[in-house]
Parts: sequence; C-alpha cells; structure tokens
Amino acid sequence: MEIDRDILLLMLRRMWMIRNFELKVMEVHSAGEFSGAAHPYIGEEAVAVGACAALEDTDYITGNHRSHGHPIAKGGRVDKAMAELYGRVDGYCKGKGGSMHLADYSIGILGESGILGSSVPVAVGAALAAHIRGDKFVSMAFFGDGASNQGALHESMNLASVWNLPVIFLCENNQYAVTTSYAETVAVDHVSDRASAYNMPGMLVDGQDAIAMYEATSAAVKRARAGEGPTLIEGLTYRFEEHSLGLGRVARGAYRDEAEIAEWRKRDPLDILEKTLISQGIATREECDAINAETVEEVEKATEFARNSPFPEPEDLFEDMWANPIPLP
Amino acid sequence: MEIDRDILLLMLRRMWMIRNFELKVMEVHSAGEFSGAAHPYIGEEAVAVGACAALEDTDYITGNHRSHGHPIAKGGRVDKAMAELYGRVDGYCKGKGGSMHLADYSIGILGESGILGSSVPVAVGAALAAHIRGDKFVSMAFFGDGASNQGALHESMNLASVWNLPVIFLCENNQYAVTTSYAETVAVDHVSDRASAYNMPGMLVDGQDAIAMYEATSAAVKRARAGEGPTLIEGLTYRFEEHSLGLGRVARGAYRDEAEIAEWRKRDPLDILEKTLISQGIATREECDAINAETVEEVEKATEFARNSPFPEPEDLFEDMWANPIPLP
Amino acid sequence: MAQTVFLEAINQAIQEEMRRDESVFILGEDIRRAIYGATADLLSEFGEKRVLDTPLSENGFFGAAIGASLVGMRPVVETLTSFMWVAMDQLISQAAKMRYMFGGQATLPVVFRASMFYGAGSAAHHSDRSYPMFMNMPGIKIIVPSNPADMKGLLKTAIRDDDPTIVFEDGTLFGMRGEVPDNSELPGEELLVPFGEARTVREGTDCTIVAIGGAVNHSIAAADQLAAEGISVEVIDPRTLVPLDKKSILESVEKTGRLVIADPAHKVCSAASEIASIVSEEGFWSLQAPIQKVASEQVHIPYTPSLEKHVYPDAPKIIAAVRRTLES
Amino acid sequence: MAQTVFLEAINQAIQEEMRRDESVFILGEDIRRAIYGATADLLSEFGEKRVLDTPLSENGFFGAAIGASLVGMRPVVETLTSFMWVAMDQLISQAAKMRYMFGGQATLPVVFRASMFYGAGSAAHHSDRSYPMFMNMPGIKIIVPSNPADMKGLLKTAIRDDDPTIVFEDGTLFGMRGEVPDNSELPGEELLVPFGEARTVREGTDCTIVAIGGAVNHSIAAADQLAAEGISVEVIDPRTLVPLDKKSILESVEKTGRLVIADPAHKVCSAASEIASIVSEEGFWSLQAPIQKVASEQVHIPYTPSLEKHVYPDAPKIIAAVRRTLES
Ligand SMILES: Cc1ncc(C[n+]2csc(CCOP(=O)(O)OP(=O)(O)O)c2C)c(N)n1
Ligand SMILES: Cc1ncc(C[n+]2csc(CCOP(=O)(O)OP(=O)(O)O)c2C)c(N)n1
Ligand SMILES: [Mg+2]
Ligand SMILES: [Mg+2]
Repeated sequence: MEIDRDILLLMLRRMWMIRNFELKVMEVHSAGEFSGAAHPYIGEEAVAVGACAALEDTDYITGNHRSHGHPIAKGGRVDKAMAELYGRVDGYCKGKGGSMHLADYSIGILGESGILGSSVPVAVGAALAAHIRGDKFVSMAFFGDGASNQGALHESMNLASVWNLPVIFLCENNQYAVTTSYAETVAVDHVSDRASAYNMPGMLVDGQDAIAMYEATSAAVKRARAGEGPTLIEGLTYRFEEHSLGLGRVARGAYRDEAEIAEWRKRDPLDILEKTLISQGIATREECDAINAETVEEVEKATEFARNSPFPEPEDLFEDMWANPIPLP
Repeated sequence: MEIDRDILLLMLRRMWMIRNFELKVMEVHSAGEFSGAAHPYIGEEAVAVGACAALEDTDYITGNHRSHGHPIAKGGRVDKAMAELYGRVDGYCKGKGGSMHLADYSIGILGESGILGSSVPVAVGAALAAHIRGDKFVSMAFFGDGASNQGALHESMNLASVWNLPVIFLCENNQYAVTTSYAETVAVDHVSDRASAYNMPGMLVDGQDAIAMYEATSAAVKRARAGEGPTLIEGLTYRFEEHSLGLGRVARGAYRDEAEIAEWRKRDPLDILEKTLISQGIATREECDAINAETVEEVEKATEFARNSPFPEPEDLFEDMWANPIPLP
Repeated sequence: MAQTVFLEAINQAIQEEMRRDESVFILGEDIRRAIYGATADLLSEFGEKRVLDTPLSENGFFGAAIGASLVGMRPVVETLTSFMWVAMDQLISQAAKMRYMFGGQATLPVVFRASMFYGAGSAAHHSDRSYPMFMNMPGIKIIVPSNPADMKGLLKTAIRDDDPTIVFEDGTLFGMRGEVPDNSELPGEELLVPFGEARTVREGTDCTIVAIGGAVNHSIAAADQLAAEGISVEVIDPRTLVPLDKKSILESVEKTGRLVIADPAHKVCSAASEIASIVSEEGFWSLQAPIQKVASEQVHIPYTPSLEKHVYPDAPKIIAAVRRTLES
Repeated sequence: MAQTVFLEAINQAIQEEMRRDESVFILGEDIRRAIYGATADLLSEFGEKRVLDTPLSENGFFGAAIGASLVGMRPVVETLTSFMWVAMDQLISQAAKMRYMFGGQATLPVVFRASMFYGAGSAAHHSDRSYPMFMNMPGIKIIVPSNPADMKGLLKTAIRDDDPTIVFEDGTLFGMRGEVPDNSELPGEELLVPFGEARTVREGTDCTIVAIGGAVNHSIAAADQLAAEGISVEVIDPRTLVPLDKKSILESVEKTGRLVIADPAHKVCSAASEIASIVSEEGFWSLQAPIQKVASEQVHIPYTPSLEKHVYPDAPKIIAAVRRTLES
C-alpha cells in the first residue's frame, strides 16, 4: 500500500505529540499540579495514531480510561486536553470531565469512558445513524483486552454485524488489565479470533507499527464505507508505564516480568516508524527530531495554557446538566 | 453409545409428561383457570429431556421463561409445578413465582428466570463452587437462541472457560425470539459456532432427537466431571405453538411460514423417540402408549391437586423475603 | 374530542412525530409486529430503516440508540422496565452522564419507553416500577403519564426534548379510554404537554393527594367516595417526576394542610418519599397532620393474584390514609 | 484498643472470616495484588482457589458469586459502586429477587463490597454513591459504615448473614484511623456489629443529625463547632440502611424536636429523603421545625476540585442546616 507522505508525517507528529504529552503529564502529575487518575498511553501510540489516520474529521471515535492517546490521534488539541486535566474552564469539558473524559464533538471525538466496554455500543449507535440516513461516515470504538470480556462487546459486535453497520472495533491488546494478564482472563488466543463468532473479519496487527495499523484500518474503513459492515481489529501492543498515575497505582507484587518489559521497550513505536521513514527516504533524522521538538514545544505551550486558565466558578457546577434546563430540585 | 433401557424409558416418560403438562396448561389457561404468561415447550421436549437425562439429582440447572420443560425434565413434580401455575400454596414457590419461576432446590433446579440470559451466570456460579470445593457435580444453563445475544452469555462462557468450570451451556435454538427470526438477530450460522471464541467445544445437535441430545450432553458432562471444562451445546429445534399464552400473544402479521411449521411438526420429538424404541425392540407401541396414558393421568391428578390447593393468605405476602428477617420498613 | 385508548395514544404520538421529523426512528424487540401493541402499523408506513427489530440485547441497542442520538437522530426505544436492569450501564453511565461529563458537548435526544406491567400476575421479574431509582441519578427526565391525553402529549414533548427521557408507561392503564383532542381542535394544532407542570386533576380543600401513574385513577375513586361523606380532596398528578413541579404541590398543601402521596413504586426511597421530604422541609408550616405515604409494600411482586392484590396503592388504602390525616 | 486504619479493618474482617469458615472466598478485579488495598496478603494465606482475580466482566462474575452462594459458598465480591451498573441485572433480578420468587427456597449469603471513591477528582464515572437506589428495591441488605470499628464489625456480620448484602465502603474514610477492639478484648472474642442498630455517636438535646457514611465525621465536626456556641446536637449513625433502625431516629427527634439529615448520596430519592418521609409520617408531632436534608447536589460529579468541593455535605452546610432548624 502506497501511503501519502503527508499522512506518514502526520502520524509521526501525532505519535510524538502523544508521547510528549504523556511525559509531561507524568511530570506535572507527580509534581502535584493536579490529581486524579491518569492512564499513560506510552508505548501504544502507534495503535491509535495508525487507526485514526485512516479516519476523517467527520468520522467518529469513542474511547476508554486510557484516554489521552485517542483524542490526540484523532486530531484533538493538546491545549484543551491539558487544561482539562488541570480541571480548568478552557479544558475540553470545562474541567468537568478530567483525564478520563476527553471529548471534542467538533471533530467526531464522542468521548472517552471510564466505565469499560460502555462506550462501544455508543460507537455502534453513531454507525447506525449513518446506516439509517445513508451517510458515509464510519465510527470506531477503542477498547482494551480486559474490556473485551464485557458483555457490551458481544452485544455490540453482534448488533453491528446483523445490521451491517460501518463500525470498527479496535482492541488495544496491551496484554494486561491492570495487574491481570491476558491469558488469565481471555479465553481465546487473540481477541481478533472472536470476529468469526460475529461473521466479520478479524485482523491481528502489530500494534507497534503505525503503518501496519494504518493499512489494516484503512481496509476496514473502506469496507465500512462501501456498506460491507464492521471489522474487528486487534493491535497487539504493550504499555511501557504503570497502569495509572493516580488510583490503583500501587499493586503488591510484580505482575509483569522485567525482562518482558525490556523486550517490549525495544519495540518502541516511535523508533519503528522513524526508522522506516528514514530508511525509505521519506524523512531525515533531522526532520524527525524537529517534529519531536515541535511537539515538545506545543505540549509546553499547552501546559502553560492550562496553568493560566482559571478554575470554574462555583455556579458552573449547575451548568451543562441539561440541553433544556429544568429547575434544580 | 449403548444407552440403558431405563434411561430411554425415563426419557420417553418425561417427554410425555412435558407434552401432556403443556397441553393441559393450554387447556386450563384458555379456560381462564389462571392467568399470567406461560410459554409452552411443545415440540422442544427432546432438548431438555435428553440433556437432563445425562445429569444426576445432585447436578444443577438454571432456565428461562420457557420454563415448564426444564424442571420436569430434571425430575421435578408436576403437581407442585401445576399448583404453582395456579398460584397456590402447594406450588413449588408457594404461588409467589408462577409459570416463569419454577424451582426445586431439593433436586438441583436452581430456578427459571424471566429475565433472559440472567440465569446463565448463576449456573456458572454453581460450577465455580464445585471447582473451589473439589465437588463432582456439574451445572447446566438453558437459554434460547434469542438470549444467546445477551452480554451475560459472553461473560459467562469466557469466565467458565478461563476457570475451566464444569458447566454446560445449553442453547435451545428454536430459531425465533418471539417474532424475530434467528437470521435477523444472530450474526453467526449456529450459536454453537461461538464456542471456538471461548476455547471450548461446541456441539450442534438435532434437538428433535432425545437420544442425540442425551449422547452429546453425556459427553459434555463427562468432560466437565473430569475437570476438562465447559461445553456449549446447541439443540436445533422448533416451537410448535405460539410464543406464549399470556402477554405478547398477539403479533400483527405472521412471522413464521405455515409450511415451515408443518415441516417441523413432522419431526415431532415424541414420534422420533418412540419409533426408535419400537424399531430397536426396546419398547412396544403398547408400552409407549401406556407411558403416555400414565402421564396424562398424572397431569390430571396434578391439576386436581392444584385446583384443591388453597391460595396463600394475605400475611404470606411478607414471608420469604429474607433468610434472616428484618422489620418491615 | 375523540375517546382514545392509552395504547393508541402512544401509537399516535410516535406516528405524528415520525411524520414530522425524519430523524425520529424506533427500535426495540418485536416492534415491527407490535407485540405490545404500541407500535402497530408503523412498519408499513415508515419502513425497515426507521422501525428496527433488535436482537435480544438491551445494553447493546440502548447504547446504539444513545450513540445515534449523539449524532443527530431522535431514537425512541421500546422496552419493559424490567429489561432496563441489563441495560442499566448505558442508561446511567452514558445517557445520564455524558452531557455533563463532556462539559455540555453531548446532546442526547433519546427516549426510552418503558412499560410497567404490574398488577396482572407478571411476577417479580416483570413487574418493576423503577422510576424512583432514576430520580436519584441526575441526567434523565422522568415521565409517568396517567391517562391517554397526557400519554400522547408528554411522549410528543419527550421526543422533541433534547435531553434523554424515560417514559414509564403504566401497564394498568393500557386499556384506559380517555379524551384526547384531535390535532385539528388544538390551537397550535398539536397536543404537547410541557414537562414540569403538574395537573390538578380535581380541586379540594381538606386534603391533598399527590398521585403518580396508575395511582391517579385510584385517587380519583378515593376522592369520589370521600366526597360522598363531605370530605373534599384535591388530587394532583405531577405527570413528570424529573422535573417535578413542587410549587403546585406546595401550594395545594398550603391550602389543604394535609398530604397523602399515592405511588405504585416500592415504598422505600420512592417518589412518595421524595415528595414527603420536600414538603416536610419546604411546606412544613402548612402541614396540620402527618404526611401519609401510600406506596407498594416492600416485598417483591408475587405471582398469585391472592397476594399481588395487596401490594399496590388502591382506593381503600388511599381513603384510609386520607382519614388518618383528618383524624389528627 | 488498637488504632486501626479503615482499609485495614476491612482486611481484618475478611481474613478472620476466611479463617473461620472455609466456604468464604473472595473474588474481584486485581484483588490478588490488592490494588485497592483491602485484600492485601490474602492470596498468600488462602491460595488461588479462594482469592480469585476475575476477568473484567462484572455481570458475569457477580452472577457467579450469586450462583456459588446458592449452593453453600459465602462469596465476598470486591467492586466499585460505579461498576455495579454493568452488573445491575445480577444484583436486582437474581440476588435481590431469587429468594422471594422461589418461595424461600434460595438462600444467598453473598456480600458485595462496593467502594465509593467520591471527593477525590474521580469524576462522574467513578464517584457513585448509589445506596438509595438499592434501598428502593427490596431484597438486599445495605450497609454504610462510618468508621473502622463499624466497618470491621458490620462486614463480619454481613459475611455471616444468610442474605445478600452490599457494603458501601466510603472512600473518603479509607485512611481514617479509629479504635478497633482486639478480639482478645471482646467478650465473645469477636467484633460483630448487628444489623439494624443505629449508633448514637454523640448525645444532644437541641437538634438531631442523622448522618450516613462519610457524613458522620462532618456531622461530628459540625456538632463540635455548634457545641462551642452552646447548641447541643445529637448525632445518629444508622450504620445499616436496610434494615433501618427508625426507632432510634424517632426517639431522638422526640427528644430534640429538630432533624437534619446528612447524606453523601444525590439528594433526590436519597436515604435522606426516605428518613425525612418516615419522620414526617411517624414522628410528625415531635417536630418543631422543618426537616433539613443536606445531601449531594443533583448534578454529576465534576472532575475539577474547584467544583467538586461544593457537591457533598460538609460541616459548614450541616451547621447552616442545624441553624435553620433552630431559627424556626
Ligand atoms: C466496568 C469497569 N470495571 C472495572 C474497571 C476498573 N479498571 C480500570 S482500568 C482496568 C483494566 C483495563 O484493562 P484493559 O481493558 O486491557 O485496558 P488497559 O488499561 O490495559 O489499557 C480496570 C479493571 C472499570 N473502569 N470499569
Ligand atoms: C432481558 C429480556 N429482554 C426481553 C425479554 C422479553 N422476551 C421474552 S421471551 C423473548 C424471546 C426469547 O427468545 P429465545 O431466547 O430464543 O427463547 P424462546 O422464547 O424462543 O424459547 C423475549 C424477547 C425478556 N424476558 N428478558
Ligand atoms: Mg489491557
Ligand atoms: Mg428462540
């Protein structure tokens, strides 16, 4: 598959944006600039970025608790994302959502969900709207290997299949749900093997390889837009950091092997993409480094933006409950 | 497989018992002797009877809204069942449960559930107890093709598989959920095809053939007792009557072809079993007819028993809420 | 005005709104063949894309309705209250919370029509009257119509409202006849009942009964009987519980000094509890007697009619409660 | 008496009951490595068969716990309140209803331990305080401990009780220290707190505060401040909401004539609403002032601390409410 240079560079930029955003989040979180849980996406950047690069702004995504990568991959703004983590009025959700609930309705980001599996039927619903109206957009639901065990997944995949909806089920299989390993909790070798139970194609993809993710997702998007129905894609990946920065950080006893972590760290998705781009003459080392540096800069500005944004006022507590407001009880 | 004559005759007796029980229920329900929904099992007798014949009294079952066949197949009493439908104190649940909630805890019938899919995790739980304690019993969950789309099924099958529990998932695929056909709602050719998504064996069985059901289930029970884990069995069958006698009876427009119904009625599970027994010299026509007649008689007595049993007294309303009672609020 | 059956009023509301607005569509189990009656003949008029029979998986298709509503559709879901338990996560985590959580970005014009089939031998699994639970959770508007006209007018309002709504349709009323104005008789040519406006079903001076859903008719019967003895009862039907028209309730209690609340839900943490707590706080000085809750007994719904008939509020229980307020 | 942290009290209760009774086992997500703290070191003592990490599928494993309880096990499930939405069907349709529906045949000694992580920036999806919803549905006993000793004693009672129980563990108290008697100091050598017996946290004569869970400490703080002004406040902690010790509440109101209820749940159809409705019916003649509910604002839980801090009952709000009762 021939991929546009612009797309390849956009992918690299977004991956660096996520990486540098997450590094910054870890830094300011541990400095106590804000609290609350935050789940770093470091190591998994290629999955969301490769997948979202196959989408248009008019396509929809939903996500989960590991929630910074998806919106940035879809083209979301890091300043509004960072301000949201800081709980400020200029955040995506005016400080009401926080890390786990980023959303940008202007570019099809329908929102991250802290309840796992829960946002998958919602993505199916957006696709249902396309189906009913004859619109050409598609929707994509991100979920983890752990969440793949939720009943919501089964119901969603079945529904999407019988109604032939333009939806992509995108499993980020990082092989652990907090401290519990894939093998202990998922009764099938690969999540993507479950596709056959729903008469849809299942694709197992190297989640460290943005290009592979992009190609697989593009194929699925093409099928969806052509009215050929849903696809299940599994990006096999690994989270390089701890499960979360806030709650649930401290687990008693190691649950991942140091050697395993080291092994996976060798397959850093940014290295892999940069090496390809450089070896294929698409970008130079300097260009890659410049992209990295630019995103560092942008994240820095975003952080300043967040710090300077005010906290909401007490009366804001009662705003945004209703589209057609009703009196407080 | 060599099957004990006693078991074959027991199956025939239980199938006739269900058939005659259901015929009686249809008669007295339309005569207005009691009201409330009731879902006839006519046409599907071989499924529950064949399956339950492979179980012991110490094994457990859970069921659903189509709820008279399972307990009778497991050896339940028709007098207590009928009295329950009449809402009387001598009913299995003292009149509190009615048609959809028969249970007999003395012989492992953990109860039918009107909420579909909902009793499947419960069966998994009984199997979990066996697993923890090292007991040798198995448990079996009955559910329909419609209910197979519930998330509870997915979660249950996954859990049973990763924990290797002695449970049998028994899908009664009668090809319709009320008026909605299998093909419109289940995104896979056969429910049993989904077994591979949970790393367990899936068996597609002729649900009109009690012997086939018995053999398949026996194999699954053997696996379960040997610690080899769960099995998904699909009995392909057909309901000869309407969905239910009470609520939801009247659908606008036919949803099943007359020819299809006629075709399936030719494969009456009682005919099929009797023909086999007679042709193999296991029973004579007269013996078969006698069994039928005896069950007619027993159902008749059960109906008399039910009619003569008193209704609960008003104060009974407050009984059976708690094992350790608390004051009424 | 036409005499219309409750179920037919539901059907009219859906049909009119589907005609008016292409983004309205309906989905649920066996709705094409209308096994519960309300969706009769909609398939033939609106076709398979707008009348969708779903697989038996409420959490999945409730979520699909929610998702469709986020991107501009106006789904109307048919279900039973008792099937909402399996879909609770979509109702709470998504429908109720999304808009606030996303700082107002999400708009969810989705309607859930939930039948309550109590009182007819449906037993514990099919007889839920769960609106109080949803009142506890902010984010969903809650409607409990008590007659065909309100049913129609409130459902139409719900479909047009931009917030998620659950319409609890009281199965004991499905066969009820009542006057429903033809659209031609109406000024705006539409029957639209606003949210948050209680209806004074009957005026009176000695005691207020606030009655919900099916309990409204029982309260009218109770008021009739008491009127024969010279006791003048005011009956108020809040019609919507979120928003709740507490002003009308407080004004009535100010006039009568006495309050009975008749609520088919389970008694503890019921709508009746909530209304009692509001009046004991904001209308305390009007009260001349203890508030009386008449709600369902705190047990599950037994199958047998000999027990089930004792569970719910009925005219005799309401009359007894009114008398208790007057004895004080 | 030992000073014990709340989380440690949970751990002790489970450990003691697992030692005492082989049929007790625990299951939940990541409990072997005790990511929420309460299950620390249980795996090493009791092994993999009695300390089970589950797949991420609450409806499935809640149901499995229910099924195991039916056949003689005593499961203790760990979860968060917010994850109960996906498992609501098992909680309501099975745990709450089975025994009654089957005429008393089913016995379900299953305990659900549900953490409530509000007040710490967990946002709308992780901050539920849903006990009032479960109070509305008969069939489950509801526990909300407010200190380490009650936590331990009530959890032990719950594990031994033959009915399904949800223990709502208030996350704002996880780090709270309190005196928990060593078993050796106890007559029966066990700390078992009975269900349905409120604790009078503090005696007083001018106003009663009924406080739930984390609101108990705030009420004590409020009472302290008011005491400095010569206002004598009685603080009552019901400890269990199902069963509810209404006698203690009514007796206190009889003495003080005034009632404030402090409840971290959402205000509408809250435990506070229920208690207010009981007192407005059964304690009406004792009341000398309007009842005051101090519960959470009827909005979702915002992430940002600048808003979240205004949501819940706290000492200043409780003090203001007490003053309002005294102004009347
Ligand atoms: C319904 C639900 N159950 C439990 C949790 C708690 N929880 C948060 S993250 C997590 C593990 C998720 O694993 P996975 O889906 O693989 O995503 P990952 O964290 O690995 O990206 C769990 C159990 C939750 N948020 N929602
Ligand atoms: C959770 C839930 N949703 C919907 C229903 C309503 N309902 C009762 S029977 C039925 C169809 C069931 O189909 P299937 O599982 O195939 O069983 P069958 O009736 O064919 O035996 C439906 C939708 C229900 N009882 N429970
Ligand atoms: Mg994972
Ligand atoms: Mg079927």
